[in-house]
Parts: sequence; structure tokens; C-alpha cells
Amino acid sequence: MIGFATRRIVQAMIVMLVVALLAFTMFRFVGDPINQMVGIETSIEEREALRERLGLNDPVPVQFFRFVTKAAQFDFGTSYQFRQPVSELFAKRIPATLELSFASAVFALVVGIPMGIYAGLNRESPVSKLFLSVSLIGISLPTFFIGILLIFLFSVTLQWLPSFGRGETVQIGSWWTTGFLTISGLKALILPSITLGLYQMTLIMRLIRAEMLEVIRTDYIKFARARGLPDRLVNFRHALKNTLVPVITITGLQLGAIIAFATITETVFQWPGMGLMFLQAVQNVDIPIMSAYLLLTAFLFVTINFIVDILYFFIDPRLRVGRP
Amino acid sequence: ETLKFAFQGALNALDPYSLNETFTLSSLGNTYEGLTRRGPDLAIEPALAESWEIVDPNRWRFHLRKGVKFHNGSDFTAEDVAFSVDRVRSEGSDLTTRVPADAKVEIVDDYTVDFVLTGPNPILHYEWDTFYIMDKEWTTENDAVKVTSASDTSANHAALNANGTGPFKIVSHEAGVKTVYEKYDGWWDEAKHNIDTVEFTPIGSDATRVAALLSGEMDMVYPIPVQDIKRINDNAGTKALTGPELRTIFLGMDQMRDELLYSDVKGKNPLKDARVRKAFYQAIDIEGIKKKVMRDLSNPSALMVSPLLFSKSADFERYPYDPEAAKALLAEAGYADGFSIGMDCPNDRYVNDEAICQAVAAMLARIGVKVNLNAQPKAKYFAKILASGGYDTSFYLLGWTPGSFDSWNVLDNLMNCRDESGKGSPFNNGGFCDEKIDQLTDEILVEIDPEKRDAMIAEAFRISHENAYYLPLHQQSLAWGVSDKLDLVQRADNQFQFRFVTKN
Amino acid sequence: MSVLDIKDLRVEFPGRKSVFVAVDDVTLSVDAGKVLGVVGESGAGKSTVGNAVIGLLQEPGHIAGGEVYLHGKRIDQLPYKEKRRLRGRKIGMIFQDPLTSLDPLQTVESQLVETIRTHLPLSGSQARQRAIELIEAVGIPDAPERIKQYPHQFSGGMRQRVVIALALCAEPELVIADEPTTALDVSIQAQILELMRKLCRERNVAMLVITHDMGVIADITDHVAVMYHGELVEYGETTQVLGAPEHPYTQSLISAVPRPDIKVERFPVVNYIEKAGTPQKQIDIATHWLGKARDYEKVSGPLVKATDLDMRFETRGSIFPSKRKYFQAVKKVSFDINEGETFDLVGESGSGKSTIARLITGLYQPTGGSILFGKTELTSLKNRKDVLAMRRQMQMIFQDPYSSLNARMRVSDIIAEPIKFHRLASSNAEVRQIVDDLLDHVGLGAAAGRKFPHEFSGGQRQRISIARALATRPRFLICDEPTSALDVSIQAQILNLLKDLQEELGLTMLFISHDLAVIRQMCNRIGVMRHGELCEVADCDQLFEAPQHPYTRELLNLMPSLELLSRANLATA
Amino acid sequence: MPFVTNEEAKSSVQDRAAPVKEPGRMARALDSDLFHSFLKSKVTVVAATGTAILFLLAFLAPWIAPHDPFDLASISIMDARVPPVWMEYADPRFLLGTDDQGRDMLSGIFYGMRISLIVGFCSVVVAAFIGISLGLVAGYMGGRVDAIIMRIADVQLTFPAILIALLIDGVAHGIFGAIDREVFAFYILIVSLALSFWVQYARTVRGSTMVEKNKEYVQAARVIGIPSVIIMVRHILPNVTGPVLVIATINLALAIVTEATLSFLGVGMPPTQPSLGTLIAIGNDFLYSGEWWIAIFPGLALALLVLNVNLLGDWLRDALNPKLR
Ligand SMILES: Nc1ncnc2c1ncn2[C@@H]1O[C@H](COP(=O)(O)OP(=O)(O)OP(=O)(O)O)[C@@H](O)[C@H]1O
Ligand SMILES: Nc1ncnc2c1ncn2[C@@H]1O[C@H](COP(=O)(O)OP(=O)(O)OP(=O)(O)O)[C@@H](O)[C@H]1O
Ligand SMILES: [Mg+2]
Ligand SMILES: [Mg+2]
Repeated sequence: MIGFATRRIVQAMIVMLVVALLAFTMFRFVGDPINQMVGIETSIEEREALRERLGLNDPVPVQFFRFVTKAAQFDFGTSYQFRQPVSELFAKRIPATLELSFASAVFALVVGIPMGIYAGLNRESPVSKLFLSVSLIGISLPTFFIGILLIFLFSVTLQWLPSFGRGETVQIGSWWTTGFLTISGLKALILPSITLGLYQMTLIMRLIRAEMLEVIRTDYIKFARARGLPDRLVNFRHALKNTLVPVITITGLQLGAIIAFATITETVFQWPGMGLMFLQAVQNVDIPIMSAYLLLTAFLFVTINFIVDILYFFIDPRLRVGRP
Repeated sequence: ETLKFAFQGALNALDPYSLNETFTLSSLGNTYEGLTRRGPDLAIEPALAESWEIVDPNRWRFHLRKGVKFHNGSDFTAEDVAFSVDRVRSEGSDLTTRVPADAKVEIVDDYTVDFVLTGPNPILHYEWDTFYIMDKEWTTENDAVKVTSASDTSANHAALNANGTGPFKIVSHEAGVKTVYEKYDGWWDEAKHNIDTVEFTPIGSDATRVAALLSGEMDMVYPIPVQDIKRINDNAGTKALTGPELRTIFLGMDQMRDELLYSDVKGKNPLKDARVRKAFYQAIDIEGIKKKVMRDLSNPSALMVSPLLFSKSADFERYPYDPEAAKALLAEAGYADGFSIGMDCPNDRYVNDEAICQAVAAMLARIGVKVNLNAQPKAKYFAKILASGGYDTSFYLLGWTPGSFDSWNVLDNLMNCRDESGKGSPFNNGGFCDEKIDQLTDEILVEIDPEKRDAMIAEAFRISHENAYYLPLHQQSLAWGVSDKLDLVQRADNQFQFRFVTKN
Repeated sequence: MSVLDIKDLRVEFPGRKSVFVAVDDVTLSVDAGKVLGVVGESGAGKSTVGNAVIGLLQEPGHIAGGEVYLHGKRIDQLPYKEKRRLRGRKIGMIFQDPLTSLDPLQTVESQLVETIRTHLPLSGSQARQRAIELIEAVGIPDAPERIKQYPHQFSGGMRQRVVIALALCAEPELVIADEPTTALDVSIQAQILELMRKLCRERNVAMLVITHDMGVIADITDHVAVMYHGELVEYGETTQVLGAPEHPYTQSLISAVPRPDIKVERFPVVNYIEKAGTPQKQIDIATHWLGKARDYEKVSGPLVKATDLDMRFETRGSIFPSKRKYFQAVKKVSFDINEGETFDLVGESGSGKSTIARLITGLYQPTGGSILFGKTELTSLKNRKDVLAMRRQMQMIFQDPYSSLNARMRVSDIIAEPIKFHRLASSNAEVRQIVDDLLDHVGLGAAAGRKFPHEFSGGQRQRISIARALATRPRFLICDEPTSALDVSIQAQILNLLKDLQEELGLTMLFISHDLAVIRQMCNRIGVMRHGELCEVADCDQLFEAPQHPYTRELLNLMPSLELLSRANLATA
Repeated sequence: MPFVTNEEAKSSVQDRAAPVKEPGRMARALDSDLFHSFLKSKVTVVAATGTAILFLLAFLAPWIAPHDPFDLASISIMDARVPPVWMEYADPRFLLGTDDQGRDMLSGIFYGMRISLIVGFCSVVVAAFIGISLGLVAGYMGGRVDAIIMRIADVQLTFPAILIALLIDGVAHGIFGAIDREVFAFYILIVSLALSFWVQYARTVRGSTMVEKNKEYVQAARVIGIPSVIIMVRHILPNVTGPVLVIATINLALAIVTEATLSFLGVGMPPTQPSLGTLIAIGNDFLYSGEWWIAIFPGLALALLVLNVNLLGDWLRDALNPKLR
């Protein structure tokens, strides 16, 4: 186990290095940061000078090396647009994103899993068919479109829920702010988390359904029924657990995706999280923010996938054989 | 009263010299003040300077207002002006051009300052409404003399805090999230507004911004998409405020390369031929664009500058929309069957920019010119078409607001010759070169007589018009969404000043 | 009043083009404290009857007619909820396929405890206690340790015993046991049978035992029902039916029972079976495909030589090597198998027989020792070509036929795969012909090729597995319980086939079985295993007549008596 | 006879006696279980018909659409934002109204669907191919191979489709210089979408493969001597297709929608050739202003397409599983 973990940590570092390298190669294609940093009337000479000062004229390997050595000390530089240290900016934005992701993950799982089980067990029931179809329509519309429709309905027309922002937040500890403790904070969470979790919910629901359909026809489920176990046990403990390997994989990936790519939802709802900042950074070619963000997501995915791999072993004892 | 408003972009740094950009300067204009300011009609008014005079052509004298206090309580004096001039011209400042580099500041007494120039400059103070005066003591004490520039690894005090003389103090600021202002009771001027607190939230998505207004969560949002104006007006409790803006939207063409980059015409550049350019001009149905794309919220323009900024603009008229004539011109130039051309267009910069480009593409298609449209977000777009991208474009859409509200700025930036690296007029992306315009530009700069000056400007514009060096389209309109509870002033420079707001 | 009454039961599997009637017009009843045995042809519908009673027919199967009563109450039409309440508590069911009946992701303990607690008002620790007792009762040593393991860590026989424990744990009134002892060695079998008998007698449990083992029938049943082709052909008291069979099928069945005391050359091929549509032809090796082109290099000395084989499994992983736990499944086992001979492995369930088979085929890497095949060292085989050549010469029939068949492939594709892969036929048409032929030889008929594995009965699946193993024309065949799920008539047919191949082609076999009678008929030499060690290796006859090791003697003593049968007119005599 | 024999069994007994001629390919296909399970499910037949119609509409667009929205010369800005015919101020030429450029919505949907379908399907197929192959290999081989593939996947995951598209676009520019958007846009889109989707398949397949490879049927195949590649493809793959099909059919929607985002970022199709997703994105701006048809009709078309394809996918997944037929 320890060997396994250390190996994964080493691998994680390699992954992050590669991500950083790729990111660096890529930034040249995103746009010219200078244009975003200065007004359009700034002269060519001044632009050149600025470019020189930022080190943007150095060869990519030099820039890369500089970046990596600094990043190793948790210094991701200063944002071009905000003129603030990137690490500070992220510290402020992370709680918002994590809370939103958490809420939408909960939504996706709490709705997706039971509905998936229900639809798997009652293949022909009209309720499950209806649910499957409606959720499909939900995902075939773009996220921004869904967000706007929800805002239109619940904010503009009904005026029940806020259309943007986090509402009132409460400070916990030195840097965490939470919206979970105020009414307006909770209200503000509803629309964005539904928008963000819809795709995940649909995917999880359909996956569970598909896997359930297979598992409930296996001998051990038949035998579990023959033993007179209550449906709850059969369905959840035996059937569900046996569907979990693909479901966990996808859920893991999707949770990662929720956190990492909340960009569109955050933009639509002006949610002050990392995703919003990232998208602005892409638009403004704010290289320090982009690279820090990519490293953060890389870290996130490596961690999530590590956890998923560990979960495999917990879920399926057959996989433990011959594993370190 | 509390004023809540949203803008599409964020207020990033609070340092008034960090970024030369309308919204930043506009926001900070509520906190900081310059020696001058502009009134509702953009007329220059005295602000921190009570009055000024041109002592001799190269010496301007400013008499400063007495008894003005910064938000931190320190007095405003000539020292602060001299300090600000030094700071605005220092390395890292994005507003260095506000004061000519060779101008000297002489402190006559605590409340009198002289600016000594190397040559006459009638428009010296035109941009000074956005050249804000900072407190020398506060800045020095907080170790913020150096302007926080993009290349700095840490932001200094001035980038995160503000200390001006203006009507509102910034009490909290989280870049990209929220900025809160509070009324400054010690303001030197008499407050005509009744606002105590202002909350600013950036909302990037158009639809969300409009929704926030419609749902009553915001008192004022801007800009609003032209198509939503009707909806906002129909909605009880909100209205749309529109007005002319100073920005001119135009199309530019590559007239420098001998072969177009993105075209099926090889070995020559059709756009070097004035007939082709004029054909383009006459193929564009500007009224159609105005009606359908801009929903009547634009002023078709024959000039590269807003009529508000140039007295003689009425003398110019657009070439009429005439596809037949355009075809004839093309045929005359040897392109009876048309040709293909690549067009670059931003899709998140100007009002309906991409839609305009598409409409133009369709109109050109009617005279046989096949346009391959490449619409991109502004970051990529500017990186491609400006000097830094090697002017990699054949045909592009751009907007220009002369920062000094004066035509010379247009001539200097857009219409003079340039070389490959952008020396000359850096934003003359098409790279056309007309010696006469260059010559006129130089003369206009030093001409003090307004009459003569305007005549020369008109002459330069006439040359451009006749040769169709550019294809001006229109001045777009400002569109703000406002709650009925608000009474405010919409200035043509798109600055939102809280001091004009009353809420009831 | 009888506990279970089945009246005119008819079960149908609607197919696409026609309806397949698996059970037709079956009427049975079981009294409290009595055991009813059901025997019959493989695929006759025995398991289907059991499944129908408990209401778990595999879709699209359904009861098309007849009634099922439990204690006089009709149960086949009960709503789902009430049916569920009967299961486990009133009716205990032991499915035929014990190896796939256990949830692979739950420990044996948790499966037992949840079942006990569902039905009995016991606390968690009481339930656990009971679970351990049950596991001990079915003869699994080290119960408190073992119970914490997962099903895949158990041997075939152990899993079967766990399934039995699960079926009995809530003290049901009716137990339906479908081939409960197929994978068990005689001593455990005796123990289980004793357990069942005790249940019947002491708790007045009614029992329906489906089996093909005539010894078991003779031993414990009070009544016998004989099924053939979905129908009940004979039904009566055990002594009556076995002693004086009336129906020709029953007669032929009894005549085919192998006897441990006499070795015969060939099993009698029964006329009645021949009529049943899938007659068995004796293979004419000279012309038959199976006999073609066996260009194997001759070896001097033994064909397979295992020396000091060692295999241990990690049963508990840990970061710290000292905390890891291992299970030594095979300890220093050495044996030789000569070309053309049948080497038998018998022994306790869980003694490591299947593990040895897997070691030889290379599915497990031994932790020690070496295996020579001819001149090749198998444990260090790297070269892909050598591996391939080896694979072709060596085949294995898995103990668990169902899970060794890919559920997504048609039976014909499963059998054709090795033929195509090793390029043993020149055209697709030829492949098809060979497959049909193989299916015939295992008594399934070519039509079976179109179906999927889940559509077959336990015995039929086993035959598919045999057909696949033969398809490479192997030189060395490992048979892990090849006939455990087969009725004696089919068993005779299969064993004859193997014998033919051996005689004509010199097929070498490693034969793993519990059925001493079968072994007696098949083997040349026998190895007796216990606790992972080989305790005795001897010639077949010698071992049966003069066993050396005490464990071997114990085994022989425990063989179910065939007294009843020997009274009947055994055709073998 | 007490025993009602299965027709099949009967006929095959005869087969052996006198081999009859094999039926033709077509006859066999029509007689296959797959086809029958297809006909059996009403929903599936409806879904298949729906899908077929949408495909036909899309691919026959140039012949059946009333206008050619991609022909710039034929559209006029003066026709912009005309409502559908049943509304006031409608124009009978435009059944479903026009968009902000004066393109006929109906034709726009046909043409746009063609682009969306090609991009969506190709990217899903490419992604699934890459993902499944790598997932099988990683899961089956385990160890170092697995680690390498999965770490590549981690890197990949970090980059959203948007960034990948920008990267590829940039690289393409770098290599080919000033490229022709209309030709390359397709490939750039497909490659970037495929690259950003494959990981899902890879990880899912890997997870299931790790479970399947320990099962006895795989061991049986190994004993036969079947090489790993074939074991993976022939034995393991069919047993892990369930989740793959779910992801693939859902991904189709995601791909089509993402394509719209990419087009907005300037790395997709040019705005003069709007795809279904782009049409929705355009219409998005006109929701408040009351010109709902610009977004809603393409949205409906996309929803219909996704729904039908998913229903087909559901059926196919069940049909591929013999136990569920
Ligand atoms: N799901 C199914 N679909 C179609 N036919 C089936 C299905 N399950 C079983 N059958 C058929 O029903 C018949 C009876 O099967 P059953 O399992 O009851 O046999 P059995 O008597 O238990 O045989 P064995 O002794 O081999 O286990 C067999 O011929 C089998 O092919
Ligand atoms: N993967 C494994 N992990 C741990 N223990 C195992 C594993 N496989 C087998 N064993 C153990 O090894 C021992 C020998 O198993 P094996 O399957 O060889 O028994 P067997 O002689 O074939 O018994 P049976 O006749 O019951 O099939 C058993 O105690 C079993 O629990
Ligand atoms: Mg059976
Ligand atoms: Mg075994």
C-alpha cells in the first residue's frame, strides 16, 4: 500500500510537470497577454518593454523552468489582470467552487443513484421511462442555455431565487467563506447546482440503470432472492455494489469534472469561484492564473483517480489478489 | 440609499495608473479626481484645479482648489500634483501619455502648479479628467510609489486600496467579485446625489446581467444587448437608457502586402485598388445593419470619428448603398467574377460585432466576393490582427474611441503610414500610406487656431474618404438598463458617475 | 398433509419461433420429514421444477400451467411480497451452480449474517455465532477465520457448502437442494447427507433433492421421481423404483451407474438414450477429425512431471510483510504422468486439486517447484510461439462450467474459437461441421450451437465445456470434475468418448473427481490429496483393493452404498 | 409425443441428415435475434425511424431544404428575425422563421444538423475507439502499462476541450500557416472533442476490464492459447460494452453542444456555417427579446436527436446482452 501510494505520488508529480509543460506550449496559442494588460493605445515600444519585463520573450524552456521552480515553492506569480498573487486569488475563490461542486455532486448522486436503481429494476415502468427521457432532454441543451432558462423562470418570472452570485456568505476560520449557513446563500446555490449537476445526474442514472439490468440477472442475485432477503438488501447491498466499478469510475471522473469545469455554470450565474476566474483568465490570457488552475485540476484529477483506484480494491475483493 | 449595479467586466486593480481602460477609469473616477473633470455633456469642468490659464504657449498654469482633503484626511496640495505627474509617467504606468514625457512641472506655491512644455499643445488637458491625482504622503507611506504593473510579483498598497478626493470611498474590494463604495462626507463639492452605499458586481453573461435587472436584484446594469432593450422597457420598473457613443466601428483592409494572405487572388492585392475598396463600401447596406442588427441603435457614419467630436462632420456623406455600382466597380478593376477573402472579426468586443461581420459577409457575397469569416474572442482576435501578431489579416472589423476626444488621435493612431513593426500609426493594420495625411497630422498637432485646425482635419478625412482607405460603419449606441427608481446621467464616453445618481 | 404439492406443473420458455416446454405435467408431493429424490436426464427439467416452486424462473420462463401448494396453500400465484416472505424462511433453496450463487463482493460472513438476521430475531453477534456454527456444521475447518473471506478464496466444494449453509440458516420447512453434493468429496458428502437426514428427522423438514448420483438417492431418499424430457416417467418409493424399475429410461439409467468395485472396459450405451435424438456414434478414429494429424513429438519418460510444487495465496494484504497472511494451498507436491495414462487426483474438498490443475495450465504462477511438459519447463515459458504450441497440446475442463463460458458468445462460437484460432480446419464450413460433430458427441445436438450459455441446464453447460476442451485435439487433458453435473447416462457417454480417445490416440489425462466409482473406471494411477499435500500415489486397482494411507481408507469406507442398486439387474455385471 | 420440441431442434436434426442450403446473408440478417428484438420493441422502432428521418433530413439537406443558409449571397439581413409562419409578421417563405442574419430556420436546422452529426458522431467514435483500446490494454495488462496510460489520461483530463481545441488550432496554424478554416475546422473540432472525451471510456473500460479479467471465462480463453489482444477484443470487450454505450450515446449530445462553444471561441466552424449547437447559442441571445424560435427549434431538434439515439443505444445495449433479450 505504501509502495503503491508513493508510486502514485511520484507519478502525480510527473503528471503535473507534463501538464505544466503542455500548458506552456499552449499559452502561445491562446492569445497575447500584453493586449489584455494594457489599453489599446499603448505604443509598441511600451508593449515590447512590458513583454521583456514579463519574460515573455524568453525561450519557452526558460519560462517553463522558471515557472516550475517557483511553483514548487507555491509561488504561481502575479495575475496579469488582478495584479495580485495567484495563490491568494485561488484561496479566495476555492470555497465558492468547492461548495457549488459539492452541492451539485450531492444533487447528481442523490437523484441519480435511486432513479438509476429504480429504472434498472422497473425497466418497463412509465415513471422510469419518463425520467430517462426528461433527463435526456435536459442534457441535450447546452449548459448555458439551461442556466438561462432556469434564471428566466425562477428569477425573472417567479422571482423566487437569485439570478447570480452566492448570496450572503459567512466567514469561517481565516479564509473559508460559506454560503451554507444563510438562507440567501442556500437559495443562491439551488439553480447553479442543478445546472451543473444535470449532466452528471443523467449519466450516473443511466449507467446505474444499465449495469443494474445486467447484475439483477446473475445467479447470486437470484440466490439472494431465494434466501428471502428483503429487496432493499438485494438491490442496494448486492446488486448496486456489483454495478459500482464502472459507476465509481465515472462518478469520480464526473466529480472531478464538476469541480474542474464549473466554468460555464459559474459564468452564467456569476458564481465567484475558480471556474469563473479561469474563463476570464482564458479570455484575458492571464497566463499565471491559467497555469495555476491547470496544475490545480491536474492535482485534483490525480487525487480523484487515486481514490477511485483505491475504491476499486475496497469494492471488489477479486482485484486485491496479487496487488501491492 | 444603496445603489447596486453590474457591469460586464471586472474592476481589477485600484491603482489609477495601472490600466488605461474606460471602465477602470470610470469606476475609479468616483473615488479619485483629476485636475479637470467632465460634465454630463462631456464639457471640461474645473475639478481639483479651480482654473487654469496658458501663460505662454509652452507654459500652462493651474490654480488648485483649496481645502480639499483626501479620504484619509490629508490635504491636497501642489506637491500631490507634482508627485502624481511623476508617478503617471513612471515605469509600469499604463497612462504615461497623459502628460508629455518632456513636460516639466513647476510648483509655484502650495496651490499653483505650472506645466512647462517643449512645444505648444492645445489639447494638453483633454484627457486629464482621467488623470487622477494621488496623495503623495499616503502613497509614500504605504510604499506604493511604484505603479503595480503586470510584471510585478506582488501588488502594492495602491493596487488594493484607494485614497482619492472623490465623492465615494472604496470600503471593500474583491477583484472580479464585488466592490463596495461609501459616500465620502468630506467631499469638497456639493453632493447632488443621494447615494450612501454603492455595490458593484461584475456580471459577465449578458443574459444574467439583464435578468438581474429584470428581477430587481440590480438597480442598474450595463451594457445591455440591443435586442433586450424592448424587453427591459416593457418590464414594469425598468427602462433602457440609450445614447450615442463615441466609438466608431469600421472595417479595415490590408493595403500593404503585395499579395493578400487569405484570398484566391494570387500575385496581387486587389485591395490596393481604390475601386475595389469603394465597391466594398457601396456593397454594404448600412441601413440594413442599423435596422436589423443594431435595432436602430447606431448612427451610420461617413467619418472615422464621432460627429460629437468633430464640428465639420456634417460635411461628409456616405457613399450610397448600391450593389450594382459596386459590381461595376469590381468589374472595372478586373474582378468581374469576384474573389475570395478572409475576414477577421471579434465576437465579444463591440455591440453585435460578429453579427455585423456576418451581415457584411452576406452583402459582399452579393457582389461576388466570397468572405471566409473568422470570428474569435477578443484576446485571440487582437493577438492576430495587431502588431504583435504581425498584422495577420486582410480584412477586419475594429472600433476606435479617441481617448482625447479629438480627431488628431484618430489620424495619429489609425491613418498614418507605418512600417512592418508598427512604427508610425500602430493601429493602421491595413498599412495604407498617404503622405498627405501624414503631413497634415504633423501640422494639426501644433496648430492652435481651432478654425484652421478643423479645416486641416477635414482635409485629412476627405482624403481618406475619397480613397476609401477605411470603410466606416457607424457609431454604436450606449445601452444601459436602469431601474425606474434611478435618475442618472448617461455620458457619451460610457462613464458611469455615481455623483449624477439619485434614487427614490 | 404434505408440505409441498405440485400439480400438473408446466413450465415454458417462449423462444422466438416456438415455445420450449421444459417441464410438462409434473405432479409431486413431499411430506414433512421425508426426502424426495428427483433424478433424470441432464436437461430434463429438474432444476426448472425447483426454480418454479420458489418462483425464480429465469426470464422468459414462466409457469404455464399447474399449481404449487405449500402446506396446502397455493403459492405460485402469490403476490411478489408474500412470495418473498416464504423464501429462505419456509423454503430453503440450494441452486445447482454453487460457484456463481455467492455474491463475489461480500464476505461469506456478511452473506450469512444478513440472511440469518432477515429471518430470525437475533442480534448481530448471535447471528455471527450461528453463522460460524453453520459453517462448521458443513465441514469447513477454521470457520471463524474462513468466514471472513470472499467467495473467490474458497474452493469449489467449499463454496457449495457455504451455499448449503445459507439455504439452511433460517431453518426452513422445505428444502429444495439442486445437486447439493456434486463438488464434494465423499467424506464431506457423507457429512452433508447426514446433516440433511438429521434435519428431516429432528425438525421434520421436507426435502426435495435433485441429483444424478444414484448413491445419494439410494442413501437418503424415501421417494424418487424420475424425469425424462420434461416429463415425470416414474415416481414411487425409492426401494420400489430402484429395485424394480418399470420405465425403460429408469432401467437404462440404473444400468449405466458405474461401480467402484468392478472396472469395465466401456460403459454400456443404453438403447433408450440412443433413441432420444442424440445418438452417440463410436468414433472411428481413422476417419474422424479428432484423430487427425497428431504430430506431437514423442517424449521419453513422463509427459508431465511436477516437482515440489508449492502454491500459497495471500489472504490478507498489508503494508507490513509481517502482518500479511498466507494460505498454503499446495505443499511440495511431486508426481509424474506418463504418456497415454490417466492420472487421478482425489481428495478432500479444498485440498488443492483445482489449484494444481491451474498451476499446470499456467493460470497461476507457482510460488515454488517446477513443471516439465515433455522437455519444456512450463513455469518459465516466455516465447509466445512455445506458449501457443503448449496451449494446443494441453486443455482443461473447468470445475465451474458456467462461469468458464463467455455469456456473450453463442455456444457454437465458443467451441469454434480454439479450432479457428489454432487453424485446425481449413474452411468455415469445416469448422461448422466439426462443431456440430463435437456437440453431438457430448449429447447436445448441433442445434444447441445457436443458443447462449445461460439457456442451458447445469449438465448441458458442462458438456459445452467438454466439447470446447476437445476442440484443440489436445494431447493432455485436465478434467476438473468433468462429470459432476451429469446424469449417469450422459456421464457414460462422455466417459466412453474420453476412453476412446485415450485408447486410440493415447490421450493423456489428469482427472480430478470425487466420484470414486467414476475414478475406478477411468484411472491408471491415483494421487490422494489432503491439506495441499499428496499423501498417497498408487496404481488404481491397488489403491482400491489395498489402500495404504489411513485417509484413503477412510475415503473408501465412506462411499455411498449401492446395495439397492446391486439388487437391480445391473447391466454391467 | 409428450415433448413439444423446439422447431429449431427439429429442423436442425433434419439439417444434419440432408444439409440444406445456407440462407443468404440478407435472409440471415432479417432472421437474426438482433433484428427480432428490434422489431419487438415499439419504442425502438419509433426511435430508429426518428433517427433515420433526422439523419436523412440532415444529409439530404442540400436537396430538401427550402433555402441554402450557407450561401451568403442568398440571404438578406432584411429578412432577419422573421417569426414562424403561424405568428404575426411572418413571411410565408420561412416556415419556422429566420435567425438574426435572415437565414431560414428550417433550412438552418437541416444544414446545421449535418455539421453537428458529423462532428458529434466522428468525435464520439474516435474517442470511443481510443478510449476503449487504451482502457482494455491498461486494465488487462495492469502494472506499468496501466500506470502510464492512466497518467496520460490524468494529464488529458486536466485540459478541457476548449484548451485542447485552442492548442490544436494553434499547432495547425503553426504547421500549415494560414490554413483554410472551412477545411480544417472539421478536423480540429473532431480531434479536440475526441481527445477530451476518450478518458471517460478508457477509465470505465479499464475498471470493468480489471474485474472481468479475473473471471473464469477469460482464464478458459487463456488456456486455449488465445493471445491477449483477441481475448480483450473478443471476450472482455463484449462484457464491458454496457457502460461504454451509455457514455457514448450521452456523449453525442455533449459533443454537439461543446462544438457550439468551440465555434464561439473561434476554433470551430465559421459563423457563416452554423451548426445546430451554434444556432442554439445564437438563439440564446434572443430569449429575452421574444425571438424564442431562434433557440427553441434547434434545441428541439437536438433534443429529439439525442433522445432517439439514446433510445437506440439502450436497445442495442440490451440486445447485445443475450440474457436481456
Ligand atoms: N433461460 C432458458 N432459456 C431457454 N431454455 C432454457 C433456459 N433455462 C433452461 N432451459 C432449458 O430447459 C431445460 C431444462 O433445464 P433444467 O435446468 O431444468 O435441467 P436439469 O434437469 O436441471 O438438468 P441438469 O441435470 O443438467 O442440471 C433444458 O433443456 C434447458 O436447455
Ligand atoms: N484465490 C485464492 N485466494 C485464497 N485462497 C484460495 C484461492 N484459491 C483457492 N484458495 C484456497 O486454496 C485451497 C485449495 O483450493 P482448490 O480450489 O485447489 O481446492 P480443490 O481441491 O479443488 O477443492 P474442491 O474439490 O472443493 O474444488 C482452498 O482452501 C481454497 O480456499
Ligand atoms: Mg439442473
Ligand atoms: Mg476444485
